[in-house]
Amino acid sequence: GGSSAPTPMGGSSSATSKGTVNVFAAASLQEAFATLGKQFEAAHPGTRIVFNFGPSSGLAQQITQGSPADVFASASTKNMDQVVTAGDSAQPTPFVKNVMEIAVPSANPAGVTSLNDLTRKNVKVALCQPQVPCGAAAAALFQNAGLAVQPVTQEVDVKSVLSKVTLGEVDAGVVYVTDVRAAGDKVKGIEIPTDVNASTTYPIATLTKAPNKATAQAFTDYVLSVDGGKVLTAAGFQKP
Amino acid sequence: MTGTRNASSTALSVIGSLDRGTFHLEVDVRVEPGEVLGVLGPNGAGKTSLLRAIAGLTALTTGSIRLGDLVLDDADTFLPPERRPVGLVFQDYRLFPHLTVLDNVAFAARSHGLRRHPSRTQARTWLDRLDLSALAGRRPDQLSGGQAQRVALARALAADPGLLLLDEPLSALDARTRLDVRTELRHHLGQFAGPVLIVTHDPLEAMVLADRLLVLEEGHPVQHGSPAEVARRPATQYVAKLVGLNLYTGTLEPGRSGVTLDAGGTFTVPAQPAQTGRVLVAVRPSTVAVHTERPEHASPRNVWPGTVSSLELLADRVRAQIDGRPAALVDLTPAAVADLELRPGSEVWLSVKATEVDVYPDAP
Amino acid sequence: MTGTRNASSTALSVIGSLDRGTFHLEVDVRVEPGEVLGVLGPNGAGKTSLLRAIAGLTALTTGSIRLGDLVLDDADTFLPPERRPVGLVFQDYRLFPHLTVLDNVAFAARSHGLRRHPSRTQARTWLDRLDLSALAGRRPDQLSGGQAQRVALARALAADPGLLLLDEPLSALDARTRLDVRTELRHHLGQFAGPVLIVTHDPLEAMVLADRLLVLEEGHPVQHGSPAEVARRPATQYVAKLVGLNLYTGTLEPGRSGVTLDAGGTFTVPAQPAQTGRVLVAVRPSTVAVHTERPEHASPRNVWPGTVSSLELLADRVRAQIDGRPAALVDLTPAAVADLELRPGSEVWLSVKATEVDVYPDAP
Amino acid sequence: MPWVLGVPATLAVLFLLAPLLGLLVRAPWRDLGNVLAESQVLQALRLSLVCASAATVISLVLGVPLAWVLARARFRGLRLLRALVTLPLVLPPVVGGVALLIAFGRRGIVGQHLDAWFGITLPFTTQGVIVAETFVAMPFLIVTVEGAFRAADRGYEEAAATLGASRMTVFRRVTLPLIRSSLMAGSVLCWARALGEFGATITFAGNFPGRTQTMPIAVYLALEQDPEAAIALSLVLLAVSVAVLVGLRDRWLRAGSAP
Amino acid sequence: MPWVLGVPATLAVLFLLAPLLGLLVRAPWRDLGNVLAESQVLQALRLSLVCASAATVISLVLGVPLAWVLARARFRGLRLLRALVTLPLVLPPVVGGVALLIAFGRRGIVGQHLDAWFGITLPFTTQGVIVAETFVAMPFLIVTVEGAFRAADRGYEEAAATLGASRMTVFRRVTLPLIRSSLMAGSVLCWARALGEFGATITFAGNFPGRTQTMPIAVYLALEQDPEAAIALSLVLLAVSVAVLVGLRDRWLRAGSAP
Ligand SMILES: Nc1ncnc2c1ncn2[C@@H]1O[C@H](COP(=O)(O)OP(=O)(O)OP(=O)(O)O)[C@@H](O)[C@H]1O
Ligand SMILES: Nc1ncnc2c1ncn2[C@@H]1O[C@H](COP(=O)(O)OP(=O)(O)OP(=O)(O)O)[C@@H](O)[C@H]1O
Ligand SMILES: [Mg+2]
Ligand SMILES: [Mg+2]
Repeated sequence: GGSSAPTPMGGSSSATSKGTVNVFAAASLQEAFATLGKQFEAAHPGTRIVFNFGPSSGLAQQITQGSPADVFASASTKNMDQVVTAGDSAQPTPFVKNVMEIAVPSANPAGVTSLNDLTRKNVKVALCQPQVPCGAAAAALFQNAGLAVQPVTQEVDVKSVLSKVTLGEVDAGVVYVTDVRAAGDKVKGIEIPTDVNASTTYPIATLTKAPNKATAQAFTDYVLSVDGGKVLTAAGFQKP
Repeated sequence: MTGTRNASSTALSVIGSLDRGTFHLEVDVRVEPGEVLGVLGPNGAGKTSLLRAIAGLTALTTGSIRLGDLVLDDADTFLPPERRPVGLVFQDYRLFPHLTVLDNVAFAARSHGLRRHPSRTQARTWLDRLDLSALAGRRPDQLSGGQAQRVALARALAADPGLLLLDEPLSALDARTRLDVRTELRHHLGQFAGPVLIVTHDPLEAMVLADRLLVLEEGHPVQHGSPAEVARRPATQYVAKLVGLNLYTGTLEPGRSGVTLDAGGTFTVPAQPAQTGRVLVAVRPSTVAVHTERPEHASPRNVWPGTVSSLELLADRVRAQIDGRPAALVDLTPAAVADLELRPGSEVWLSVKATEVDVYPDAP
Repeated sequence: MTGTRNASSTALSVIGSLDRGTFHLEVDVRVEPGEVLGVLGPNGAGKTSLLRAIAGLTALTTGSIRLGDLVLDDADTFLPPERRPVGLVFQDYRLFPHLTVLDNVAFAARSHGLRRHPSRTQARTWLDRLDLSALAGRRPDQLSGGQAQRVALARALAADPGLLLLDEPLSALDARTRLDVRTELRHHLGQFAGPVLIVTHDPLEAMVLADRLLVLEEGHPVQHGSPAEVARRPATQYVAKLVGLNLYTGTLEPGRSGVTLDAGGTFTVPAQPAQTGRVLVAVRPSTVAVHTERPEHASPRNVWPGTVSSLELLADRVRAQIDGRPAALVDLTPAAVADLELRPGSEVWLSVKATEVDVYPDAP
Repeated sequence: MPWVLGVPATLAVLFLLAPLLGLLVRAPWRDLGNVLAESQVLQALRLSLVCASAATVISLVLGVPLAWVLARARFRGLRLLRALVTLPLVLPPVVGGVALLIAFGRRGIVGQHLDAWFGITLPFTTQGVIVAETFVAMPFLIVTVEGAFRAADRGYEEAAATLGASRMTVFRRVTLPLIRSSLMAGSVLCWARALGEFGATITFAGNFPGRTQTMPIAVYLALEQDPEAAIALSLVLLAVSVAVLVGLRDRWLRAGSAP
Repeated sequence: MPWVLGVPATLAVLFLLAPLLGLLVRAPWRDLGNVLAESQVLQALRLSLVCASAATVISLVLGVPLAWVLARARFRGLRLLRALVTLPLVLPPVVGGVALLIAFGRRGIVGQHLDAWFGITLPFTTQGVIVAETFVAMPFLIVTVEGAFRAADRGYEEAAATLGASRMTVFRRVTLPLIRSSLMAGSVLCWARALGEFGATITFAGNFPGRTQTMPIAVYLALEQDPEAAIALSLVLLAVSVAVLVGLRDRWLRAGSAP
C-alpha cells in the first residue's frame, strides 16, 4: 500500500477524487468526523463519504472479516494493530490524542477538586476497565501521580463512566476531555495537571483492500491536514 | 376432612332464571334433603345449565339459590363454586390430565388440606367401591370412555359434598357396569343426607334412581312429579316418548263421554271425568290390539283403521308404528306379528278399551 | 369431491392383535359391504381400540387390516389415517374448538381441496338432515352435550367415507332425539355401500341398527352372530345381562334330561338335546313364575325356592331379583307383585316350564 | 383475585414500569420535537420496523416448522438439537455478530459462496440487518411455539386425520389455530427482541444511516453525544412499539375468540 | 414428516447453527486451556449462572402471577398494561440500564428511598446484576406464560373449583401443571436471556470482577484485547448453557410425561 499522490488541501478536486468512501470510525469521533465529511464532500464534488460509526473493536472485527471499508479511524492503537496484523492496513498514522479529565456531577456532592480527592474513602469513583484505552490511560495517570484509587466499578467504555457520573451514581469518574465537553452542563470537568496526565492516541489508516483507495487516501490526508486538525481541536481533541 | 362439608343436610331451592348466549332458562325447583330429583329433557333443554348454576359456574340472571339457610346466589350474594358444598360429575368428565386416577380422586381431600398419604388412602377406598382399583396408577388418557366416567363419579363422591349434581353419570357405562354402578349409586344416594340432582336420558335410570322427576324443555319446566305420575300421565310428547306411551291432545266437551282428538278421531273414555276442555289422552302401546279386519262385535269402544309403517324387534316384543287417525305405537308379541302376517304397508284395525285410556287435563 | 372416497364398497377384514400399554386385543372379524356390525362389550373391552386400529390411529402389533384389495395395515404396509377412506365418530366428539359447527362439518370437504363456499353449502345440507341448522354459527363450547355429539356424527357422515366407524354415536342424545337420529342413521346406513362398525352400550340400539353383533370381553371376541341369535343364546353372563336373560352354566350328562347347574340345582330341559357335556341354559325373566307356596300339582317341571332380594319398577313391569339356587331375575306385572305381597325378604317359589328353557353348548 | 397472585403481580408491574416511568420523567420533553425532526430518526425508525417485521416473518416461516419438529419428531440427538437452537439466546450479542461475520461475512464459511455463486453479500446491507435480527430473535419464537406444540391436545389432530386431512392440512387448519395464543406470544417476543436488537446488528451489518442504522444503533450513537437525546429516541421507539402491540395483538387475539 | 415442514425446519437449523459452527472453527483451541485457567473466567461464569438463575426465580415468582392476571383479569387499561409489560423487550439494553439507574440508582426515584430507608444500594452490587437481568428477562417469561394461560382449557379449573379447591389451589395444582410445557419454555427463554444479558447489566451494575463481572462482560472485554480469547470465552458460556439446558429441561419435561 502506501499513500498515493498527495491531495491538495482544499481547492479543486483531483482527477482521482470521486466516488464513495466508506469510513469506519470510532463512535467518539462521530461529531467531528461528520463535520469533516461534509467539508471534504464540499471540497471534492462527486465524492461521498459514508460513515460507519461504532465501537473500535467491533469495527476492527468487521474489517478483518472482509467488510468493504476504505478508511479506519480507531480510538485505540490496539484495535488498529488487529487490523494491521490481519494485513488489512499497512501504515496507520496517529492523528489525534485525547487526554483525561475528572468528571463530577454538576452539583459535585463529594466536593472533589483534585486528583487526590479520588483516594478518599467516601468518594465513589468509576473508572474504565484497564483493558480498554480509557482505563489504561487512567491507570497510567494514577501511577504518574503516585495515587492508589479504588474504584467501585470498572466500566467497559468511557460512556458508561460518564453516564454513572451524570446520574450521580458515582461522585467522580475519569474520562476524556472530549466526553466532558460533549456532556455539556450535566457534568463538571476538573482538569488533571499536564505533568501527570495520560492520553490515548487515535490512529487512522487507509486500508489495503480499500475499494476506492485514491479518494480514501485523500480523505485520510484531509483528516491529517491543518483544516482537519481545526475541526478536531474544536471537539476537544489534542494534536498527537 | 369428611363430614365437614355435608353438615348441611338441608333442602335446596332454586328460583330464577339464567342466560347463556341466546339461551334462557327459567326454573323453580325445591329438592328436599335426601331426595333425588331426576332431571330429564331433550338435548339443549338446559339441564347442564341448571346444574352449572347450582354449582356456581354460571351466575343466575335473576332469582336465588339457597341450601337451607345458606344463600348460594341471589341479588346480593354469589358464593364461588369452591365455597359451595357441591359435588358435580361433568357430562364430559374433565379428569385432570396431569394426575393419575388415584390423585384425581384424592384431589378434593388434598384441596381441603389433607396430606398426600391419608388423602390417597381415602381415595383408594373409593376406587375399591367403584371397582377401579386396577386403574389407580393410570393417567386419564389411558382410560377407556366408561372407565373415565366411573373415575369422574368416584372423584365427585369422594369430595363428600352436601349436595350432589350428576350430569349423565352413567351414559358411557356398559350395561352390566351400569347396573353395578347404579346399585352402588343408589346405595350411596340412600345414605346420602343432602339433596341430589341427576340428569339422565335413560328413562329407566330416572325411574330407578329418582324420587321425583323434573322435565325441562327449551329452558322451561314442563312437568314435575313422582316417576309413577310422570310415567302414567306424561305432559308432553317428549315425556310420552320417553316413557313409551301414546299421547294425544284433544278436547272433552261437557256432557259427552268422547274426546275429540286434535290429530283426528274420537276416543271414548271411561267414566265421565270431572273436568272438561283441553285434555291429554295417554294410551299404553301394549293395550292397543291389532286386527286385520274390523272387530265388529268386540268389546273395545275405540276402534279405528291404520297402516303399518314400521316394525321393530325389541328384546321380547315387536313395536309397530301405525299410521292412522290418530297414529299409534303398538307392542305385539313376535307370535302375533307372525299370525297376523304384519309387514310395513299392511292395512290393520286398531282397538283399545275405554278403561285403558287415561284422560287428564292439559297443563296450561 | 363426494363419491371419490367411498368408491371401494368392499368388505373389511381385521385379523390380528394390538397392544396399548398392558392391554392386549385379539380380533378376527369380517364386515361385508353394506353390513352393519354392532360391537358390544363391557367398559375397557377394547371396542375403541378396535376402531382406532381400523382408522389408523393405532398400529396393529400383528396381523392385517384389509378393505377389499386395499391393505390398510400389515407387516409391510401402514396406511396413515388420512389415506384411509374411514369416517370415525369419537366417543369424546373432538369437535375442533376453533371452528364453528358449520366449519367443523365442512372440514373434510375443505381438506379434500373443496373451496370454502361449496364445502359450506354441502355441510349445510348435513346440518339440515340432522336438525342442527340452528347451531351452524356456534362454537363447540357453546353446545350442549347432545348437540355436540350430533355435530360429531354430522361431521363424520359429511366426509362421505367408504367405511364408517361409530363409537357410541348416540349415547348423549335424549330419548326422542335418539329415535330421530337413529332413524336418520338407519336410513343413511341403509344407503351406505361400505361396511359399518358401531359401538354401543344400548342393547336395543344394537338390535335395531346392526345386522350382526360382535361381543368383546377383555380384548377377546366372545360371541359373534345375528342380533336374534345373540339375544336368544347369549354366550356369557355379560351378554345375558345385556339382553335381559337369566344364564346358567351346567353339565348335561348323557342319558339324562336334567342339567346339573354349577350354581346349584338341576334343570329339566325339553327334549334330550343332541350334545352332552358343558352347556349353557338361558331362561327369559318373563317365563319364570313366582308363587308364595310350593306349586304342588303345577305343570312346570322346574321348581325351586328363593328369597326376594330386590324389586325394581320398570316402565310397565316389575323386575324382581331372587336369591336361590340358582338365583334368577323375574319379570312380573305390578298387579302380581301386589297380589303376592312381594317385598325384599319374601320367601317364594319359582317355577319355569321345561319348554321355556333353552339349552345350548358352551363355546370352548 | 387471590392476593397470593395479586400482590406479586402488582410488584412485577411496579418493577417493570418504574424504570419506564423514570425515562418519562427524565426525558427532555422540550427537545423531543427537535429530535424527531431529524430526518435520520424517522429513517431509522422506519428501518427498524421494516427489519424487525421481516425478521419476524422469516422466523415464522422457518421457526414454526422447526418448533413442530422439535416437539413432535423422535430421533437421536433431538435433545441436543433442542438445546443448540436456544444458544443464540445465550450468546452475547456482539459475539453473535462476530459469529455471523464468520459464517455469512464476505469471507465467511457460507458467505464466500453466497458471494461467489449468487453475488449476495450480507454485511452492511439491510438484508444483513434482517439476518442479524433473525438470528437473535428466532429462538424466542421457536422455544415458545415448541412448548405450545408439546402441550396441544393430539386428539384433535387425530380427528382431522380421520377426516382425510393430510399432515400439512392438519398442521395448517388444526394444530396452528389451536396454539394461536402461544404463536402470538412467540411472535411478539420475536418482533420485540428484533426491534431492540443492537449488538449483533452493529457488528454484522454496521451502522449506515438509511441502510443499516436502526433505532437502537441511533440510540447508541446518541448516547455518545447527548444522553438525553438517547432517552428521547428510546421513548419514540417505545411509543411506536406500544402502539403496534396494542393495535395488532388484540386484534389478532380477538379475531378468533379464545377457545 | 411432510417436506413442507421438514425443509424450512432444516433451513432454520442450518441458519442458526452455521454461526455457532463458525465460532467453533475459528476458536483458538490450543489457547482454550489458558483462557479457562484464568481464575476470573471461572468467577465470571459462576456469577453468571448464579445471577441468571436468581433472575429466573424472581421472574417466576413475580412474573407468573402477572401473566395470570393479564390472561384472566378484566379491567380497563388491561390491553395497555399488556403492551407496557413487553416494553423492556424493545428497549435497547443500554437505555434499559439507564432507565434502571433513574429508577433504582442511588439518586433514583425509588432508589433514593431504598437507600435512605433500608440502606440498600443496588448499583455496583451483585444484587444490581440480578435486578438488571430480571428487568430484561422477565417479560419473556410473562409473555410466554400469558399465552399459555390464555389457551388453557378452563373446564379443568371449573372442575377443580367444584371439588372445593380455592383459587390458589386451582392455580397451583391444576392451571400451572396444565401449562407446564410453556412454563418450561418461558423459563428457558428467561434464563438464557439473563445469562446472555450485557447492556443493561453493565450500565446498571457496572463491572467489578467477582462482584458484577458476568461472562458476557468478560467476553466484551476480551473482545477489546484479543478477539480469539473472546470466542473461546463465548464457547465456554455456550457449552455450560447447553449442558444445563439438556440436563435440566428434559428431566423436567419427562418428570410429568406430556399430557
Ligand atoms: N356458552 C354458551 N353460549 C351460548 N349458548 C350456549 C352456551 N352454552 C350452552 N348454550 C346453549 O344453551 C342450551 C342449553 O344447554 P345445556 O348444556 O344446558 O343443555 P342440556 O340440557 O344439558 O343438553 P344435553 O342433553 O345435550 O347435554 C343449548 O341450546 C346450548 O346450545
Ligand atoms: N394409552 C393407553 N395406555 C394403556 N392402556 C390403555 C391406553 N388406552 C386404553 N387403554 C386400556 O385399554 C383397554 C381398552 O380400552 P378401550 O378404550 O378400547 O375400551 P372400550 O371397549 O372402548 O371401553 P369403553 O366402553 O369404556 O369406551 C382399557 O382397559 C384401557 O384402560
Ligand atoms: Mg348437558
Ligand atoms: Mg370406548
